[in-house]
Amino acid sequence: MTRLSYARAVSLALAEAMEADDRVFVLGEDVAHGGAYGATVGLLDRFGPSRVRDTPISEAAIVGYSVGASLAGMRPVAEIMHMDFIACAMDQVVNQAAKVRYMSGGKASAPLVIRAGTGGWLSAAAQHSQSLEAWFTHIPGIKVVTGGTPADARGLLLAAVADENPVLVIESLSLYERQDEVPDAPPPYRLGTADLKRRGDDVTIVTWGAMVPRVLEAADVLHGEGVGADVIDLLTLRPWDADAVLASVSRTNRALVVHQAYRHGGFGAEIAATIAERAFDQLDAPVGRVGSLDVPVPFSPPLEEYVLPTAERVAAAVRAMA
Amino acid sequence: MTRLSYARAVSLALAEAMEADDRVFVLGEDVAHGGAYGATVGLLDRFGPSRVRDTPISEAAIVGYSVGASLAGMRPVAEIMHMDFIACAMDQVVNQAAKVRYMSGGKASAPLVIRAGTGGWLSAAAQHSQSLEAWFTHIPGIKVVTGGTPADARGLLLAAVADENPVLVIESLSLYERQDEVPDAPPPYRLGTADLKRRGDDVTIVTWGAMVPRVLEAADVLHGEGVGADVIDLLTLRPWDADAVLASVSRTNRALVVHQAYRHGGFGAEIAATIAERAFDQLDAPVGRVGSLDVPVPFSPPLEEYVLPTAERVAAAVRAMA
Amino acid sequence: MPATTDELLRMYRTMVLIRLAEERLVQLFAAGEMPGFIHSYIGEEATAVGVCGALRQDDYITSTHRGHGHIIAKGGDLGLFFAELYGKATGYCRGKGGSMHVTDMDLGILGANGIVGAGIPIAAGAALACRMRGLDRVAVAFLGDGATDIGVFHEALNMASLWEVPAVFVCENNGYADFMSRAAHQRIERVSDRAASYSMPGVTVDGNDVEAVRDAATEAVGRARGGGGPTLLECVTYRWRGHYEGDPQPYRTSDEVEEWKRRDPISTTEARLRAAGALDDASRDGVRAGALAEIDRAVAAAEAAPMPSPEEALEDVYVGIVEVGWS
Amino acid sequence: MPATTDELLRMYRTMVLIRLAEERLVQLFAAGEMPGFIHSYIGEEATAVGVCGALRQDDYITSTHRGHGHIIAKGGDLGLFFAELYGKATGYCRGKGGSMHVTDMDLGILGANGIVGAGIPIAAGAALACRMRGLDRVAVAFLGDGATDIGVFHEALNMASLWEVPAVFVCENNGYADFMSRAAHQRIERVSDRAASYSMPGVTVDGNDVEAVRDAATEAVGRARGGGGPTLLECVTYRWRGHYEGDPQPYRTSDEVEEWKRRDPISTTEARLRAAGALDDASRDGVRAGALAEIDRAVAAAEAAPMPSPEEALEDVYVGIVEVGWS
Ligand SMILES: Cc1ncc(C[n+]2csc(CCOP(=O)(O)OP(=O)(O)O)c2C)c(N)n1
Ligand SMILES: Cc1ncc(C[n+]2csc(CCOP(=O)(O)OP(=O)(O)O)c2C)c(N)n1
Ligand SMILES: [Mg+2]
Ligand SMILES: [Mg+2]
Repeated sequence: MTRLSYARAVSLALAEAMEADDRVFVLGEDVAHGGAYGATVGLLDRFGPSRVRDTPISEAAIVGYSVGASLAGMRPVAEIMHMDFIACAMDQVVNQAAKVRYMSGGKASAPLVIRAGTGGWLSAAAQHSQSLEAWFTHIPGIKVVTGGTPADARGLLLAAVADENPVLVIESLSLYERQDEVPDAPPPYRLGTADLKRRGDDVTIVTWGAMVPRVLEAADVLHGEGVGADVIDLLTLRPWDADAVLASVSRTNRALVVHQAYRHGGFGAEIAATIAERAFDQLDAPVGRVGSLDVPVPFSPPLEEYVLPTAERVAAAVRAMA
Repeated sequence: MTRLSYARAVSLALAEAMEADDRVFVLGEDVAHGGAYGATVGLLDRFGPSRVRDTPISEAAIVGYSVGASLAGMRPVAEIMHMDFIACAMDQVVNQAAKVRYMSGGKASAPLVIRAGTGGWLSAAAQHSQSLEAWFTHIPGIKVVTGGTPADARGLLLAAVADENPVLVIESLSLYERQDEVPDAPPPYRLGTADLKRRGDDVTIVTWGAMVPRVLEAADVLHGEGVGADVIDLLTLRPWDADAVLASVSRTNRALVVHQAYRHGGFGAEIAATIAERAFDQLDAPVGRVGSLDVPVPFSPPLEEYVLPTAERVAAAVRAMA
Repeated sequence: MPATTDELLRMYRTMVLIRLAEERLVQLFAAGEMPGFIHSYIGEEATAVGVCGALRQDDYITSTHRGHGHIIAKGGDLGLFFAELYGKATGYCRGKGGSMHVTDMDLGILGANGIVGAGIPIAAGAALACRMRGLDRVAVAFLGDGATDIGVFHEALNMASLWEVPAVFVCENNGYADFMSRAAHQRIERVSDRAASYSMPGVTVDGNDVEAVRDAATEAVGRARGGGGPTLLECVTYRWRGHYEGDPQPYRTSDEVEEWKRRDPISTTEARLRAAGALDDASRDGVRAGALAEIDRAVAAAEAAPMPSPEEALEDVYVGIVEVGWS
Repeated sequence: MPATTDELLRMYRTMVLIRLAEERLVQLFAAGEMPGFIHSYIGEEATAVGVCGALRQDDYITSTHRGHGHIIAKGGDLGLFFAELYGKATGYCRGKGGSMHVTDMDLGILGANGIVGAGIPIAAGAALACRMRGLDRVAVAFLGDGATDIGVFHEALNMASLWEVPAVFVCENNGYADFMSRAAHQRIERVSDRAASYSMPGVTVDGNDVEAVRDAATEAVGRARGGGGPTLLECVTYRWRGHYEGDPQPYRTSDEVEEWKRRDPISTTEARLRAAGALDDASRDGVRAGALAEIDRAVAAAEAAPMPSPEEALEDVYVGIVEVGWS
């Protein structure tokens, strides 16, 4: 075990992946300089400029080159500095990477990884704070993963690089400096498998990404109040582990979905609708959802703090279900 | 009343809007030539090249110019030929148009309209057949509307142009040739208000766009089987008329949401989750959802027919809820 | 190195094959046999054939919505091709792609594209991969004049020049983007002038002259293969038919079309071969008959082939996952 | 028409105001008073001031992430500006926008932008609107050298040339895009050479010479206003500080920075004014003291102003709708 920050866990995974497989290379704005948020520190020195490529400000081409390189035998790992900027590359992500295999009848595949720094609590306002996973969980052909701890960030990224499909890896910028234990040997992660982060019998809380530590905090508080929560960290959002969620709900009979993204139309809606449909007879209360308010993310800290979900609001939502 | 095709109803609305307000102009690929699917036929002759502007193949600039022109006092109506191509303009739609008002603290607003030809049943394969409304219903700051009949297409488009906010108008390409009655005088449409297209007491079917005629067909069949369906055409997807839906469900105690988009992570999930949450005690059965299968839209007709939802599948889903 | 007569003859044969295959497609489409859209390549054959004449089988291409010529010129299998356009299970893409998505990884055909311009960074990325893998392959992106207006064209060429990837960007300037003439969508004399924005060589060539195309492509491909970086190669040509089959074409005169038909790339080549004594009426008829026979076989096989069964729609989304269908 | 001494003096004052306001911001940021990111404009003052010196109040601009200089040069209110950067309720955007989104519709400031290049089509669209409305206003898009690599730059300029919109695209070439030197992100001698791709005039000027910028901008603005279409105007300058406050800048040498500091746009202007007898030590000190007093007032007011109440977050999403908050 070593204590590493989330950002350092990401660079560790990148180095491990590049070490293990010559075909892996990274590209993106400033990645050769360590990345705007430090996730690629040390890679240039270790792997050289051919495999650690700074790009112009050209998100569509960053992803487009990755598609082409993956079709031609490489394993690109592209960095999108803020997930909001992926809006500039949507065609390449959704209409190309996610569809090339299908459109070709299985002839081609594009094993590429896109890493996107995501989310708020940066006082960076509406164009630098969004969690847009719902755009991609809606799209067949791409996988979506996100870790809420350094260890998960590392394990998922390694699994994403090893996967034969395009994978979007969402990294929470607000967690980048957070330190935690990371095992020495990279443990195997299976995409599509959720992780039960905490066990409790009264409610199932399904969450991911930046909300994981906040939900665990809320679960602590609830525990003190005599309410036990299963905290399921989905880890993979597409395909998501419905079995794990439903198994838990069949025990707790209550469910809450929590994500940082706008609550309205967020991926939580899919999970809530699925639980409500498939666990219909088991539910003692409506499935709750906590996410950002239905407004763009504002700049000023008190506004942003109000708009984004907090541990307190998660706890309050659980209490309201009692 | 006049009988008009959906496409002709759209060009009628455009002409009415341009006639009523000098600030309204249209831009997009081939719009001066009547549009790739004929929705802007006649406008060039009537309003001239300054107000009917062919553009290069530049979706991001089409929307970006619309944002700028709307900020500076015009009322642009941009055409995106196939909704799939809006992927090329996502930044301008989502990070600019939808956010400029908020980021400016209410100082600026962008009253623009984006019309997007949408959906499958064209044998046009995975990049020309998607219904991507869920990308936009997730984003605060933009409105989203879609009509399933010529009359609604016209009324909604007029209301969209008159609205002070950016509005995405989704038009179903598979309905373009469909003819139906259109009233002579444009009736007032209020964005955010759903339309009860058919009344029945056994189940509430919530739908929109290309599925409206298909759902009505299913409702006919069900009626013959003794099952009465409320068919609610949402018309506006953002903000959506939850009150109308919940009022209906409180009467029918059963609900099904139907859309052409991929079922997984579609906007139907938001509606289903909302019903399941807010009508928890009233539901006699889980809220059902029918949408496209979780695969890209294939080219070959038997494949496409299998993947997209049909009237028959809607009827089957209702029967399964009994 | 100019083309030998043998090469020219080979290119001629391919052009004829494309032309006749396209003519057959047009007929089949008009007869309602083909689902979806068809964008005809007729009139532009010299570009695809000249460019592919400069390529090896292991070189890569990305094609466009108007891609049939590229596929055939790169060596595509006519049977798989027709079957795909019919939406048959035996087609190149098992019926999932259709006209706009033909893919053949064995021939380096990384797919056509329904999104204008989207294949440009994909080809460039493949070129980058070749360089990183130490392979001396090159990648060609075919693109239309209209595609040179879309953002990703600019991004891709800027990055290509920066990284000196072994790519050739072949712009088929056929004078129109949809219904818009070139003057209506860009104000620039030569498309190839845009190369200067990236300090990249920009070359314009008569896209109806298969030898000229082949020579210019050979130079650009050679430069790319040798590490000399990318080229923007503009081939000036013309599409004889509408943007899509069924396009009423009010936006141009039949005089203009006739004028270009007089510059038919196939007749031009035929004349040269005749002058060189490499073609006469009989051998010309033989070439056509051979092509027609191949097309007949392909069409017959395609017609006889089964449609995919609905559940096949559930495959090929992911490696390792089959989706759930309607129960 | 070259600038009069009076105009030069006015521009000098504005440059000094920008410099001192930015210096204050840097201090406040270092002291932890400012939320978010700050991208300093120090060293580039002549570009904003020279360009805005050629504009009328009713002309439009779109600004960038490095936009403070544009706002002040266009006449922005320093009090509203500082209050916004503090995230206060009294700020330009009620605390919702911050450093990257200052907007003042009365001054034609259509907003800054957190997305590189996104303001380019927005300015061009505003220019189109002016023309359609029969107003003789122009619109300026400020953009960095890095922004000339992103797709929408290309799309916007192509369309601008086609439609002859009254826009000026002002590229502030400060030698870097984030940590990447210009040679690392584009292979082209002058940014303005990219104008040729659109048959648009491309002009390069010393961006640290406020008179030269003002003259070139006057010409471009005059052309636009008179119906002569758009211009790409490159102003070559340099950012003295890091990409953002806190950037350790391993990617460049302090020699390089010092070299550029010797070409300080403010000192240059000062020297010219002194030579023209329009400035001496006393009046120079007066200019600085005046600017500092204005800044002091603005900062004091901003500090004293209230933070927005949380529920204000629910307003300004739509015209006519207030969102629902946490219950
Ligand atoms: C991003 C995008 N926008 C619009 C379209 C619709 N469209 C298909 S082909 C075409 C014209 C392409 O013109 P050009 O690149 O010159 O190719 P050509 O058809 O002339 O071969 C357009 C606008 C599209 N497929 N993709
Ligand atoms: C689309 C997009 N990609 C990346 C970024 C991150 N980013 C912010 S500023 C910047 C560099 C911009 O360089 P340039 O345009 O030269 O402006 P400068 O900072 O030098 O003034 C980058 C990459 C962004 N904001 N938007
Ligand atoms: Mg063309
Ligand atoms: Mg710069």
